[in-house]
Amino acid sequence: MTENILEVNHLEINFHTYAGDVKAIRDVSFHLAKGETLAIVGESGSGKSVTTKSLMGLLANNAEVMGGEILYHGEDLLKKSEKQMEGIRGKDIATIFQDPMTSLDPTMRIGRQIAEPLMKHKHFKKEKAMAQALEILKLVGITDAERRFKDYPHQFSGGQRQRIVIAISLVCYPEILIADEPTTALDVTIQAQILELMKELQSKIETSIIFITHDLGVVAGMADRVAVMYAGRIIEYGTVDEVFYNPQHPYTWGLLNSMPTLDSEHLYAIPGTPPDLLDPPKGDAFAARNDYAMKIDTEQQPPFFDVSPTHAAATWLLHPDAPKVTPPVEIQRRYKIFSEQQETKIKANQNLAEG
Amino acid sequence: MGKYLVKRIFYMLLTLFLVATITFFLMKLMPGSPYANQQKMTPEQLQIMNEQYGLNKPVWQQYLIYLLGLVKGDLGTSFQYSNQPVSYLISSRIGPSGQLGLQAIIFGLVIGIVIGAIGAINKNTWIDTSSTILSILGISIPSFVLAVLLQYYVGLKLGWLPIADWGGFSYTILPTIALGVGPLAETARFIRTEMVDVLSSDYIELAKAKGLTKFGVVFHHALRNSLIPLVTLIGPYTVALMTGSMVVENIFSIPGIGEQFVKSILTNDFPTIMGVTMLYSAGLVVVILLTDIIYGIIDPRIRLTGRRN
Amino acid sequence: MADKIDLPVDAFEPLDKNNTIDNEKIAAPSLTFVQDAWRRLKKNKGAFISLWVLVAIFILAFGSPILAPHSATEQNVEYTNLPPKIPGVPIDGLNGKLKTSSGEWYDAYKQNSIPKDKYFILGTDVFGRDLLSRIMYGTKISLIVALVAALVDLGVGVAYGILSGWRGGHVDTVMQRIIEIISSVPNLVVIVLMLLVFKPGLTSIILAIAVTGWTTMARLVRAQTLKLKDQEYILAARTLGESPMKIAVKHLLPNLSSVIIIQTMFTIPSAIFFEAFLSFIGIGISAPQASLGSLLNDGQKNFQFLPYQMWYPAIVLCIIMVAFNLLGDGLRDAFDPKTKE
Amino acid sequence: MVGQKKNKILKVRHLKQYFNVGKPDEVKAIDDISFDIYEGETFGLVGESGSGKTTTGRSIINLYEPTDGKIDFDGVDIRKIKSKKDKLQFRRDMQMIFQDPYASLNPRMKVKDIVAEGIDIHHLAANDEARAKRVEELLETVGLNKDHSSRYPHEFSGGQRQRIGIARALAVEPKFIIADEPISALDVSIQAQVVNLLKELQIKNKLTYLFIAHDLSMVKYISDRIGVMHYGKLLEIAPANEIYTHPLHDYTASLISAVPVPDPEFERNRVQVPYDASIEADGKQRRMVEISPEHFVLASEDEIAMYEERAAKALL
Amino acid sequence: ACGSKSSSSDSKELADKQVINWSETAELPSMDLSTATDTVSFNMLNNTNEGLYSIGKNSKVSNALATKTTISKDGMTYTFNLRDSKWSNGDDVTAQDFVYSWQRTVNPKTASQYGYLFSGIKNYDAISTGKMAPTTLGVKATDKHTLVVTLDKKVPYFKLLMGFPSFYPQNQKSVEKFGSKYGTQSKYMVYNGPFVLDGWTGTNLNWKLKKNNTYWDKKAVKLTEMNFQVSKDNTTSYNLYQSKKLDMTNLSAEQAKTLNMDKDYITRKQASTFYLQYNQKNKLFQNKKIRQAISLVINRKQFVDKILGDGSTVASGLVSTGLASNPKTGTDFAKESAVKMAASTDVTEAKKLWKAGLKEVGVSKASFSIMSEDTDKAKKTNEFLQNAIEDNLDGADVTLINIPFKSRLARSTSGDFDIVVTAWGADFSDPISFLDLFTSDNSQNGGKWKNSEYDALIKASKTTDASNPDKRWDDLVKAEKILMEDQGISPLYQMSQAQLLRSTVKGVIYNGAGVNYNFKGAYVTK
Ligand SMILES: Nc1ncnc2c1ncn2[C@@H]1O[C@H](COP(=O)(O)OP(=O)(O)OP(=O)(O)O)[C@@H](O)[C@H]1O
Ligand SMILES: Nc1ncnc2c1ncn2[C@@H]1O[C@H](COP(=O)(O)OP(=O)(O)OP(=O)(O)O)[C@@H](O)[C@H]1O
Ligand SMILES: [Mg+2]
Ligand SMILES: [Mg+2]
Repeated sequence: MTENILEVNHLEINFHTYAGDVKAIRDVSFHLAKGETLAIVGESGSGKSVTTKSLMGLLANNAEVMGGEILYHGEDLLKKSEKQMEGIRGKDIATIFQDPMTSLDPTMRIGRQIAEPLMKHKHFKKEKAMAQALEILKLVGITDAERRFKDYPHQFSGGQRQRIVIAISLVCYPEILIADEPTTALDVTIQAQILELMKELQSKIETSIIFITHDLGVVAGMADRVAVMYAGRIIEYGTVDEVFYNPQHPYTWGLLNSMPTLDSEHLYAIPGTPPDLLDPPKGDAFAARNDYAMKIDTEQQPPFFDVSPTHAAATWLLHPDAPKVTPPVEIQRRYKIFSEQQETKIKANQNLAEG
Repeated sequence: MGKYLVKRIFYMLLTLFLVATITFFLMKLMPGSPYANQQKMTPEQLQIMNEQYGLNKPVWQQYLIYLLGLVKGDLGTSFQYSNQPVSYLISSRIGPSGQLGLQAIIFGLVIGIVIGAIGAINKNTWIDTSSTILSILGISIPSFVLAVLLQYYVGLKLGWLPIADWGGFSYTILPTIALGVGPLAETARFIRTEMVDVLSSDYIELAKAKGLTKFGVVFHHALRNSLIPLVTLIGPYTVALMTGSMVVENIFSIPGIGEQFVKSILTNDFPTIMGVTMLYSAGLVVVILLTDIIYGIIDPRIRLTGRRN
Repeated sequence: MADKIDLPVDAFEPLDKNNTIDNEKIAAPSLTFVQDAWRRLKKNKGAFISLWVLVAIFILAFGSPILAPHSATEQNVEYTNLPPKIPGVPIDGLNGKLKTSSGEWYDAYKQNSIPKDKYFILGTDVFGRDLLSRIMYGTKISLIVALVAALVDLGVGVAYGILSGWRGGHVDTVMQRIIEIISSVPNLVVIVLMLLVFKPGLTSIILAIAVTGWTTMARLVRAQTLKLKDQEYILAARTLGESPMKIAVKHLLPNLSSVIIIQTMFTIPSAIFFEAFLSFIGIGISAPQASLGSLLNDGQKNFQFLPYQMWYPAIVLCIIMVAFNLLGDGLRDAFDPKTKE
Repeated sequence: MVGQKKNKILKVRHLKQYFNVGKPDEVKAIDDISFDIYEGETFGLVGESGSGKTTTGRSIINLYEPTDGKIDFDGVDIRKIKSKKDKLQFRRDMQMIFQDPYASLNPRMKVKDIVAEGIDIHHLAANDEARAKRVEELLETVGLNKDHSSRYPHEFSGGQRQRIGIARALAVEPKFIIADEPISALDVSIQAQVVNLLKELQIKNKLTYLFIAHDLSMVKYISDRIGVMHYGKLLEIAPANEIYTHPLHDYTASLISAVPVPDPEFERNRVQVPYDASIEADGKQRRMVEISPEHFVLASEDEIAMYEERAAKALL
Repeated sequence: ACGSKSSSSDSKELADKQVINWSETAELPSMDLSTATDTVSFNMLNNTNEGLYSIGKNSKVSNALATKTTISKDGMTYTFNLRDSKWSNGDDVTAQDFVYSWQRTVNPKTASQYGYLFSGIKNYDAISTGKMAPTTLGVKATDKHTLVVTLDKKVPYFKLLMGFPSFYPQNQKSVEKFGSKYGTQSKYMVYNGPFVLDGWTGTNLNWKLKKNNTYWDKKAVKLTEMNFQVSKDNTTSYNLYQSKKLDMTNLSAEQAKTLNMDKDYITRKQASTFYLQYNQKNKLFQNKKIRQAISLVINRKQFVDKILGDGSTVASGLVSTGLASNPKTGTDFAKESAVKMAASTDVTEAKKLWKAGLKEVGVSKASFSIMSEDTDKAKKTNEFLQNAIEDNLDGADVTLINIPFKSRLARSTSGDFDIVVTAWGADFSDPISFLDLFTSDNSQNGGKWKNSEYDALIKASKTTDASNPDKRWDDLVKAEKILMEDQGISPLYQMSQAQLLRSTVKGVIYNGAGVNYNFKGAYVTK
């Protein structure tokens, strides 16, 4: 693989609240390579946003980084001053937020909002910044961009607004784009357009994307690699094919299984609710909801077991001593696809070798 | 827009008419005559006076006469100042009150916004706490106490500024402060609350994510959005301040309208009471309309026709 | 790497499903809404201290008949205008000494040949009444004015606001116009009329404040009601067939409570203030009763000669104001479910 | 499932719901829609945000006064229900589950009082004990336990709250439930819980659902028939499978093509069908036409042939 | 008698700048002498205009525009010879100006509030009720310099009245020229007095008196300018005084108490008496013993010294001291008419009377209210009275009512009170301006105290004894004694205004009754 422009190692973040410390991020590590899209999935409250906010250095006041490092081109972002971070934000690392309806300043013309990062980071004169902003606005597919350049956010539809937000984030051609549920608030049709647009722009601008969502369908379409989060931890990661066709963690199984398919008569539902991060459970946080839970799950946190060089999952089921379990039907179906894929790949390799 | 304005103006006039009516009849409840020397006049003389001033007519007739005058822009003559038309009394007195009120509101707004913003930015730190306490103290000291203290210490003891009287700008400073501390404190508190909200909104997060400095974020994004709700508050406040404060005018010997108004109430000077009330109400309804219009201008989300909540 | 870990033999026994932790269980203790708010309030030091300060002030004020060192109304012309004297405190200003206009301190107690063992902690007023007792008494009156005014204000303002917001449409328009008109009539006019038509005194002042004071509350409650009435839980109640009256009581009121409480917290000091203003123009509380406002007004006139007569009521008023405001702020945060910290 | 003889529990005819009529900001939230719902079925209503789904639901349950049109429930025009008793009965028969699990529960009420509100209104419990017991039963039905009854809504997760909302609706033993996007605010892993619960309840309590959603995959899973809304109009109504496999209207096709599928292979090959909404505003008269059995499309006279052709092609 | 230090001036060297900065407590509302109502207006009118006489120290009447006065034998016709003098617009001041002025004032259309002072001048009563034309008023200009005034009935204090601004001349040309604006600003006014008014816009708080160069006696005027500054707050004006922005400031009671040792401290005794009026409609107050008991528990000395402390003095009766003196002996009216019992303190006696009184009325407890205005002084008075009564008289329960002046007035006139604390100030230095109050039919007699003998005496003083100063004096003294002996009212105190007056300011003439100040002869020493 190409070089990693971002590496997060053993990140731990707590929030101090009146009820106690919320252990929102518990030992999270991942990396991001140039040009790739890493999707982080997980249910609400699993710590996806906190992780990404920590990359931007924009954690809430009551947050405390308890440990770990965030290496951007080998430099620890956590050690940078506020001033230095200001230079990185919006220029090298940019974000798109979930809700386009609230992400734009309602009282500022959108042209100005797009041009702001240019004026700040590239020290462009206003006219030049505006000209470039207009270019990018056209790029994200706002029709009649010249005329609408001076409009206010409320004059745009949700999809258009999200395009504007994307324009803002891309205007400085950042190396890393963090998209925190960029389409959750949008209709499926518009969502599809936006996702298409992002993919298109990514190939043009060559940014790496961290894509956060809880919609597995979206992940399937966007990601190169996937990390699954649960209760403040990453519990499985791998390439998109590995996670979708060869999932190992029971939580991943549950997620994939609870999506309706064409012919499913009964939907699987993960029982129960996620744990309270004020007092996370001792063992595997998923144990309580896990149909395949074992005694050890309640006592000890599972380490990562490598499945392939790019794929690992933190579940005791992968322990060599663990009993073999039969995953749900849907997962078995996926396994089948995976093995077919592997076969064709091997065949292709063989062909290659032979040819 | 045109239709809307017409409708609004109609409502304004209706409000003014009702205010005029209510005040008029309320005043008829006030015991005693408006004559300064009533005590020494015989009943016959009082009778003659009432006849002269039309005060012995049936109330509804007096009311119609008053309305007619009002339509013609005639507010009658003051009883405190014989022969002085109320319109003259008001116009000659409103200047200082208006100036002071305006200065006070500007002073209050500017400082209040700064203090409030500083508090919000440093939420839940000692800076926030001290700015809160400062602003609460501001609304906790009655203006007459503050005025007396300012006059004594700054005016007399330190001799920095005139003690009282109405002259150049230097004469306005102490009364402005005495008058402006209230709005200052309220602005500060209001801005703080509002800005705390705004600062936690997504677009501020996005502005931060653009790499803007703290100052840039606050100045370009947070401030304007926090100010919008203040507009509604400021309108009526300005009217109240500009129509004079008896306390401050008394203490600093300012020829303003507020003090006249209180006096007119206490001396049954009906035309002046009515005049000032109408001035105040007119100011208020106009300002409410203006704030609605301004609101639409500074907040692009609100069209004139739209309602705000 | 993981393989090296030593694990107990039975580690991989499947968990008995019946033994698993009840995953729908809520760990936190069951707190009522009020308890939760109380907990948050306690975290806010300023508000919490203010609460206790207010409790103390209430006790002192309403207990003044018992707790006050002297009678608040009994005159003693021998003891007029004595400065504060606290035995054993040798600070000028607290030891019975007064400053002349030329700046020298003299012993006012000695000059008036007051018996050695007679002293007044906060001094006396022009009738020789103990200022401390007067302040306690005045605080009580001010608080009564404020509380009763706030209560009336609550009753009218809340009901009016709910009705206006709930009914909406023309009813709302008309009701809002009425509010506009009421606030367009300078309230001094109304108040003077009240004082003239009714018997002057506490009742009139309270009434007068109540007549004009409720509009803010009504506005706030209306705005909030407008917001709430489209909330889905209100719609749910409607789909269940709940009557509007019940909806108001069961759904609107509890959810308006924070707005109401907070506004009340701000109504109280403004009522106290307004009474003080009335005292300033001479139509406040009637003698020999005192309120903080009237004490302050008396003291203000004497400020250059007998500064203590202004400072002490002013300090008490400030403390009450600051406390109510801080508590109001604190309550706002405590009642806002969004506040997590 | 769809049978001809089935009883139409709800008939909506030419329903119009405009807001701010006569004002500059007039909104035609629903503009002349007609459809039927059969007893015991689940009718899915999909469409993009703002297309008028919620408004339809609320008009049916009589939260709004319709601008025009007729709504028959159980053979009675709901606008003609006058007597207090009948009104109450209507309120029992038809219930609603709301979209936002956070906004639909009164934050200041305990769960047991929320659930029991309907019981109290309709006097369905003889005494406090019976009431408590009924609440416990209901909570159990939706998979919560009785400890939860003395808690406040903010202590629950979204899925749990949604289940409380369902319990509240069930408390009055309705026949017909309008579920207004009951799952779109929920997490994926929780959505399934709620959907399953709704399905179970339908069988157990013989319920009819109007199920509103914008997530086509979930709608398809739960619904028997589906209606597609756009800009306040119903564009297409068909059995769930049919609409999924053979959409007739371009909008429906576009909508379906946009649904993301958790399958990377599929996603890699996905082509989105574009849709040009301007044809809806071409001013042509359109009505619901039954192109194939049970499959209706909003079509103008000249479009019918085209749709019939499409339907025929699909059959092949 | 005024106790003013300024009057006991020893002629020092004049200062270079003859300017005084004077403090006023209220605006100047009008310079139209026909409609003016307040002291500020009258003070300004008195110093910018002149009538037949001027009132000097101790209300001494001296010729001003009049050079000679002839009174007919029956005392009903006055003929005045006028001197040559000019208006500030250059016109001559003529007898016709008086005629015009007086007719204008008594014309009901003018709505003068001081018109009643003309009562006694021929036809006034009929004119004021519109039954006769103003031109029929008993005043004529027989030539440019001769003014003849005819009376209906004798007016013993007629000369004093002629020193009051209401009887000054007005320049018809100007009045008509300025129309409704006449007297509303300094520029809409003409003057014939020692000063002219300058810089008054009608509603402002600063104005000046400037020496009038067309004044006939301008030699006697030493001041070039006098600045007036309205400050309604005594603290403010005291601060201004301290910073030398003012040469005079009125003191509040508290200020007075602290500053009474100051070398600039003076008190201005006013012809104004505060007294308790009892409502005779109340059974309780029909009883003389009760009235007496109440009066006897009031320690007036303590009150004026300790509570008021502004130089106010104990009032021994209704008529204020220094107002009039016995034409023969020169004894002050107040002293001569004093009834000791009526204004002294004797708690034991009071208790006795109270008990007896209650018994006579047939009650054991008495609750009643004391009504007064809402000023500081009034409130203090009330508080003091309440304390004195409740402390000393068993079973007395006093409630206090403090209401704005206008309401108090309305209620006292309509008799809606138990006890009211009232003040009365004299317009001119004659006891009758007080004693008239308690005739049975006087509208101010809201308490309805009645005494036929009293009525008869007052009537006699106006009719049969009008031209006999001694007899008239006796009538009035007797009347007051009757009132006091019956405790028809209980006098409290005579008001004084404490002031600080810069010691360099001399020659300001002050009178407690009528117009207070005359600045004509004022000057500033070094
Ligand atoms: N400012 C804060 N104070 C306290 N707790 C916080 C704060 N911000 C986040 N948390 C907690 O941290 C945890 C992770 O939150 P995060 O926002 O990262 O979740 P998420 O995975 O992004 O969920 P969602 O899909 O809802 O956006 C949650 O339990 C949340 O309650
Ligand atoms: N009370 C109302 N007043 C004015 N306009 C309204 C009102 N309620 C709904 N609308 C408008 O009617 C249209 C349809 O709204 P509706 O809520 O029915 O859409 P929806 O399909 O449920 O959308 P979503 O998926 O966002 O819930 C929208 O444009 C909306 O703004
Ligand atoms: Mg998130
Ligand atoms: Mg909806």
